[in-house]
Amino acid sequence: MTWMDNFMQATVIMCLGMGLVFLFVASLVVLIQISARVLSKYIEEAAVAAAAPSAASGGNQGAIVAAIAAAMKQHSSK
Amino acid sequence: MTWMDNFMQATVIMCLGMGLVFLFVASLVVLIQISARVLSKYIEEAAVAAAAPSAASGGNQGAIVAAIAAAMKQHSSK
Amino acid sequence: MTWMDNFMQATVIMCLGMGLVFLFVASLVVLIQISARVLSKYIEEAAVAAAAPSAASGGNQGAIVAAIAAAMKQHSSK
Amino acid sequence: MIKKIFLTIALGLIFVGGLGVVSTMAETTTPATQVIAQAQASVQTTAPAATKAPESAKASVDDISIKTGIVSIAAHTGVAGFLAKDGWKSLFMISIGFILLYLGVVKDFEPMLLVPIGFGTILVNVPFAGMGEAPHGLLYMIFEHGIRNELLPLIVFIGIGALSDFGPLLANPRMAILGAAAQFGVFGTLLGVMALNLLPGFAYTLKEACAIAVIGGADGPTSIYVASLFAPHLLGSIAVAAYSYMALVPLIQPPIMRALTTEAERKIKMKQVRPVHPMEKTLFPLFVVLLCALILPSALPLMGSFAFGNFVKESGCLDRLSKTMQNELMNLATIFLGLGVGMQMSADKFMSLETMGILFLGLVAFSLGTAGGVLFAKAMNVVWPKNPINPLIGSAGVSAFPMAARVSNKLGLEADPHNFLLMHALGANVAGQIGSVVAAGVILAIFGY
Amino acid sequence: MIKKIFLTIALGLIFVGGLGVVSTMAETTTPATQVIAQAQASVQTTAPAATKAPESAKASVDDISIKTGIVSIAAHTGVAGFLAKDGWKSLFMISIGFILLYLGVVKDFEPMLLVPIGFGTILVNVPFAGMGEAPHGLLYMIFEHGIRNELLPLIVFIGIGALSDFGPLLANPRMAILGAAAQFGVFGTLLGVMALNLLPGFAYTLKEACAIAVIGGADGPTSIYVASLFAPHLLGSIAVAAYSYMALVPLIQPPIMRALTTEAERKIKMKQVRPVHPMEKTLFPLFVVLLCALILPSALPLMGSFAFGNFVKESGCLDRLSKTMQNELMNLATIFLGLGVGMQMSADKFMSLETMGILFLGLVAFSLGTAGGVLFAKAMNVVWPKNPINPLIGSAGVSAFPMAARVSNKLGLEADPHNFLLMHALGANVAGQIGSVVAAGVILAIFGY
Amino acid sequence: MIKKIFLTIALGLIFVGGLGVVSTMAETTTPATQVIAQAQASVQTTAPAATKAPESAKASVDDISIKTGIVSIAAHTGVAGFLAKDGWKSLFMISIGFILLYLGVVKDFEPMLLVPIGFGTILVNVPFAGMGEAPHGLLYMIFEHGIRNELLPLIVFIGIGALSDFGPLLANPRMAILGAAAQFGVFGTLLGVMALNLLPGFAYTLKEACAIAVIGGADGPTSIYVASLFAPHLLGSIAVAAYSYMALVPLIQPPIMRALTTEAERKIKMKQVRPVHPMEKTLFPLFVVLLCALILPSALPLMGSFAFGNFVKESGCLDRLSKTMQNELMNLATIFLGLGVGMQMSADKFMSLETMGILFLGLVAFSLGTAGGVLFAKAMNVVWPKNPINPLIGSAGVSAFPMAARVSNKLGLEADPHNFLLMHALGANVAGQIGSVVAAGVILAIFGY
Ligand code: NA
Ligand code: NA
Ligand code: NA
Repeated sequence: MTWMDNFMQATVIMCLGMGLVFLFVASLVVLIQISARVLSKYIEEAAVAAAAPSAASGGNQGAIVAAIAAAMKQHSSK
Repeated sequence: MTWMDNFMQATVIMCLGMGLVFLFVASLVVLIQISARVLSKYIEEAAVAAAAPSAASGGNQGAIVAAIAAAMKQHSSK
Repeated sequence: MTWMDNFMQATVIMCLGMGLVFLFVASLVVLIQISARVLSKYIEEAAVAAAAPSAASGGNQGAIVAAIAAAMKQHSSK
Repeated sequence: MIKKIFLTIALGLIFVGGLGVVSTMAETTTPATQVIAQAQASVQTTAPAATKAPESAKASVDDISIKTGIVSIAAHTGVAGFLAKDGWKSLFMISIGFILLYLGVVKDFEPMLLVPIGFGTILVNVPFAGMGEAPHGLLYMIFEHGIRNELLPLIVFIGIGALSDFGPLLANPRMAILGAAAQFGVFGTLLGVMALNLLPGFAYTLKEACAIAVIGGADGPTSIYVASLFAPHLLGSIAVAAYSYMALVPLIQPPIMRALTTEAERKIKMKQVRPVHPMEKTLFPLFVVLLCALILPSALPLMGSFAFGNFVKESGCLDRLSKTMQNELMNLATIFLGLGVGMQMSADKFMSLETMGILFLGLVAFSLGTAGGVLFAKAMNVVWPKNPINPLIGSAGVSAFPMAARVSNKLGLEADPHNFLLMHALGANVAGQIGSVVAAGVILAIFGY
Repeated sequence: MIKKIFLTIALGLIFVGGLGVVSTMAETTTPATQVIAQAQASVQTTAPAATKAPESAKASVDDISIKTGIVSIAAHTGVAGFLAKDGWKSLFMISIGFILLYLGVVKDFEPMLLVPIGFGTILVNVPFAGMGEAPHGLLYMIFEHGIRNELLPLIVFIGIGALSDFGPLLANPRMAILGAAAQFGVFGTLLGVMALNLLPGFAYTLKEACAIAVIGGADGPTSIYVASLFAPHLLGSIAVAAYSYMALVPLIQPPIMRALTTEAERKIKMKQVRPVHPMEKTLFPLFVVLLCALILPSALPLMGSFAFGNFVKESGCLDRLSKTMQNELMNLATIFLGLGVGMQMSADKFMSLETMGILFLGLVAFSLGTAGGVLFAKAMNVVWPKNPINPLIGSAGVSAFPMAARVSNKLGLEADPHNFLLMHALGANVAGQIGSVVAAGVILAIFGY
Repeated sequence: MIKKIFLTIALGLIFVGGLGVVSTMAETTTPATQVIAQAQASVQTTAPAATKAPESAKASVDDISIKTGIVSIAAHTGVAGFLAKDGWKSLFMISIGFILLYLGVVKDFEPMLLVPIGFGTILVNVPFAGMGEAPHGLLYMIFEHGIRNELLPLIVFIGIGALSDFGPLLANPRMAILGAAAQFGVFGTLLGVMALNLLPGFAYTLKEACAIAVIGGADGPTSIYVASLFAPHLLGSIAVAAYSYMALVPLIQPPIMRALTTEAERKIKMKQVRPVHPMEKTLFPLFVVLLCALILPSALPLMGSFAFGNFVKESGCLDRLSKTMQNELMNLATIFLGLGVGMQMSADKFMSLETMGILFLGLVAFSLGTAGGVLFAKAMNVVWPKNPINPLIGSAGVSAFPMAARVSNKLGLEADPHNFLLMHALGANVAGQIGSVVAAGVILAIFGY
């Protein structure tokens, strides 16, 4: 197999690879969005619950805020 | 081997099995009771200790009471 | 192989063994002392830090004192 | 809501599987799947669904072009696999896997086991993924080195031993007899299997019958242990039945218990249990081992592992080891045990009338065990009328720790709100655990293991 | 200071190694090493460095005298081994091991992996210690039963799954596309390998090229998995390159990111992420498995293990298993994975131009991945100008969780101190983890695995 | 009281064993055991005690009747096995197992090891249980895949490394010499074995002698490692002797120490130890590995594992791995190591004059090590009279961490209530751990391993 053959094959693999990666990830995004729509009623409730001051349910909204705060702190302390 | 043969064998296994299970468990009960008698002096002490208000030794009497209490709570909350 | 042969061999193994064990451990001591000398500046600092009343850095000086204290306590309680 | 999504996935998969059946039956290829079909021609569509690409594909990378590359990849997608002959079976099994996840997570059916089994079922049935294939498929390795040699069930038993407390049994040794009586769930089922064999289509061998009957012991690792020796091809169905019905005990037992007892019997109060010295707990696992060694050595692998864990726990001076057994050892073994059982959930093993039979017989086994325990308690009351036993406790003898004991307590409280049966029922419960190991041991002994 | 000592040891070893080269080249023996050399005559100095004593030595204990004993032991010291032919290579590799320990502990380069790899490297290269030899060398056993069968990378993946949080991705699904774009680090590198093959001395095969390219996925276990299948002899170099460059992400990425973006682009603020329901997190790993089963079964061993860990974590009812996966399972697998990789760091495999090439190509791969992500984000802004993406987030698509996301956030804050990109970058980051598994799966699929 | 029950069980078993001897000697069968004896006729009573039922039994399930079933089960009970020829030996070994449990739990003799070994001993000796049999007996699998390949001792060594603190040794490096001197316990015992060979009935080979001598290193895993290579058939006795005498150090050492020292010597106060920088602790395991690689590669498997654990602990940035090594890895390996050692405690291996010899020689080894350390400290005081060493510290050089160091401290306090020797003794103690690995390495090197 000449170098050129190998190079062509590498190019083919690259095209197939990038294509399939995009296909996979795009399908995943579609699935996420469909499930989000199906679950939207619940999500809104969760958002309302998270917006409430008590936030006792430990939803991941609080986690996001905490993550950002932690990230800020880490950054500033560096 | 006919079905009848198989059925007979299953019956035999059942008889042997139930017999041996009872034999085993009965022997175990006898062993438990012998050891309980041998240890009775200590057990009485333990019972006295458990009856005392301090109950600092963490005997399993306390655990039994706790288990019952927990069971009641669980039941009522269902 | 006669018993005498075996005994001689055991003696040889003993001599080689004790020799090599001492050689190994002595080399290790030398290495420890070289590294201690190289690190001496830092060690003095550590000693000073440990001597200071705060001892906040959790150096192993404190650990040594604690170990001795623990050992004393254990001994006296036996 | 999550239930709907789960079920939608599962039903969707079954539906697509159904389409697959139709398409393979019609032996036609629609234009849309033409390219795929061409590629499949070289992929030998007659091969079992969950196979890797043939060796030839591995070698011929000489001439990848965009077109052949797409064709080759397309031919090895799961979609192609599912559309191939028998591919719908894989799809069906994958949907079974999703149902197991649903039962575990949403319905809380023993999720510790059903989630790993469900995931294993999904993974092993994906075509071309090769996760169940020798020599290096992950599930294959787990099954081969963890289950076929009976290692993981025994290790789980060490962990269960380290988690068990025999205090309630020692406080009330008479209860142990009920743990023996409930083993009628095992041996009665044996006759049930024979009865089922009278129906056309069912022809379980005696060994298979025994492996199925052990479901009546209501003890997962014991069922897996016996099945891996007697009927490895039924391992998946047996494990799923055993764990599912254990989770269903609160539904299965009450009607049987109510039907077999009178209101007066359910109100029987039992006398206080005796106090137990810690030393008794330490000695108990040694008694069990000794007895097992003397009269039933076939049960020793299971019983010895169990007693080892319990002795380490009760010895009082091995907290390090005891905690490791209760947590890391137990959890690691459970994860791999579940995945390995999933390995046996392949279409050719699971999709058969036998599996239906096992699911039915498992229900029979739990019911017979419950009835056996209750009726024997009643019989004891006839023979020894003073100091009677509340027959509701009998049902706890099937083990299924601690659900069965809670069921007894709950029905007792229904009859009389001041009658707490829990401690007595727990005694029968842990005795049932020992009883089912003994029952399994007898079966192993009879067949010369 | 500790740095000096570390480097002194390493350089000292390299120096002694150099002496060894000179002495073997000169083929002369100095008087001081005469006795040793005599002994070596019987030890076949031509044997590979890291070999045990020959069988003959084991048998002939008949006639140990002090003299022959000293000679025999001296002939099997490491000193003698290092002075033997090719012994300097072992010494060189041992110093590489010390450098890895130094990078891990002092420079904080992924110490969880580099310390076990470094120790493995040291141990496997000591002559006459036999730690890498069949059948009972510790490192040999770990490699053979943990890595050659791809077991440990998959178990580490279960652990990573149980540690991953896909919340940021679900909150911002568009970010997933950047995790795909960054896989140009993998496939672009494939062309880079081919370009390097034009230089004399480099002749990577296509499979080797693919194994190297996967370094661009910035995911250690994936690299090890593919390398163990495609190029086991390069496993050591590939693993070291992958983990080292992951640790170097904060140095490699910023210059590329600054060069490819304008000040205005770096100031782009992104809209708030949407709230995510816990149910979505539970379903996400199932979607991943389903998609992987449908369109890329070759990626299933990695993706399925990953999803299994993540599902157990997000199921919400399996805390026991989830904690075991995150801690014990993950840590145990990491220890042994590192030691086993060290096993492949032997002189004959590592000391070659190929390793230099891999170190260079690894850097290329990380750079291409970074550039791919950033440029694709810019392209998306051209195509969909409203609701633009800050291209700094693109670089987080390489995965290297969570360093790459922190780098994006840091550069964003430099441009605008009120612009927090972390959550968005984390979304691209976890998408990159999935992306690299998909990329690896495509490569496996093309070669028919 | 618990002591009485334990001993009653053990003595009871020995008694029944004795009856067995009598009955087999008399070659008569009492009427009561007639049925059993008939069944045994087909079970080949001449087979070794711990064997499963013959294959023929497995096949012939065709014709189970109640009578043949009872006969067959009765023939495979432990009772029948114990009454068969050589069955009393199994019973004797089981009582040894109970004695080990008693020593571990009640007498607190290293229960972490003696309890698993004791349980292993009991389980492996039950007739017809097959727990020690190839290919799937639990103990067989543990031994074959964990001990014969030396895996578990090395993993335990990683854990011990992660638990060790070399601070006291670094604070006082001179103490290390005492850790070398105490290895006279190993090499002196070698001569002791030869002396014992002069008695009729004893004929240990040189390799066996070496495996026994390593008991003097007072280090369990080292003993098991060498024994598994040199004399697997003695592994059980050697492990039991090593762990038992380690637990007995507080009884064995004081009389020897008192006999060899004067009151004045025991009152010697030692100067304060120097401070130690954390960096020194980090570098120490690397020095050990380096030295081992240079002058004694045969010790590297043990020493490298040990140093790996210690380096991970002292690196300061690997807490996750360090805790896993100290807890889960260590505990899991200990459980299986103990069970696997028990596997070698079968009647034919343990019930011999050799075992008696090993128990005696183990005591000799500990005594010689103690004496060696004390006398060498006195010798050092003669050679370097200023800055003298309290010879009580010498005995701590046998390792047996930390009991031996506590003994030194205790005797020091007896002589002078203000003289704390603990830190110095701990230095000698951890040096003794290294010393015994070196001693084992020399022995391996001489035999060409
Ligand atoms: Na049961
Ligand atoms: Na990636
Ligand atoms: Na020692």
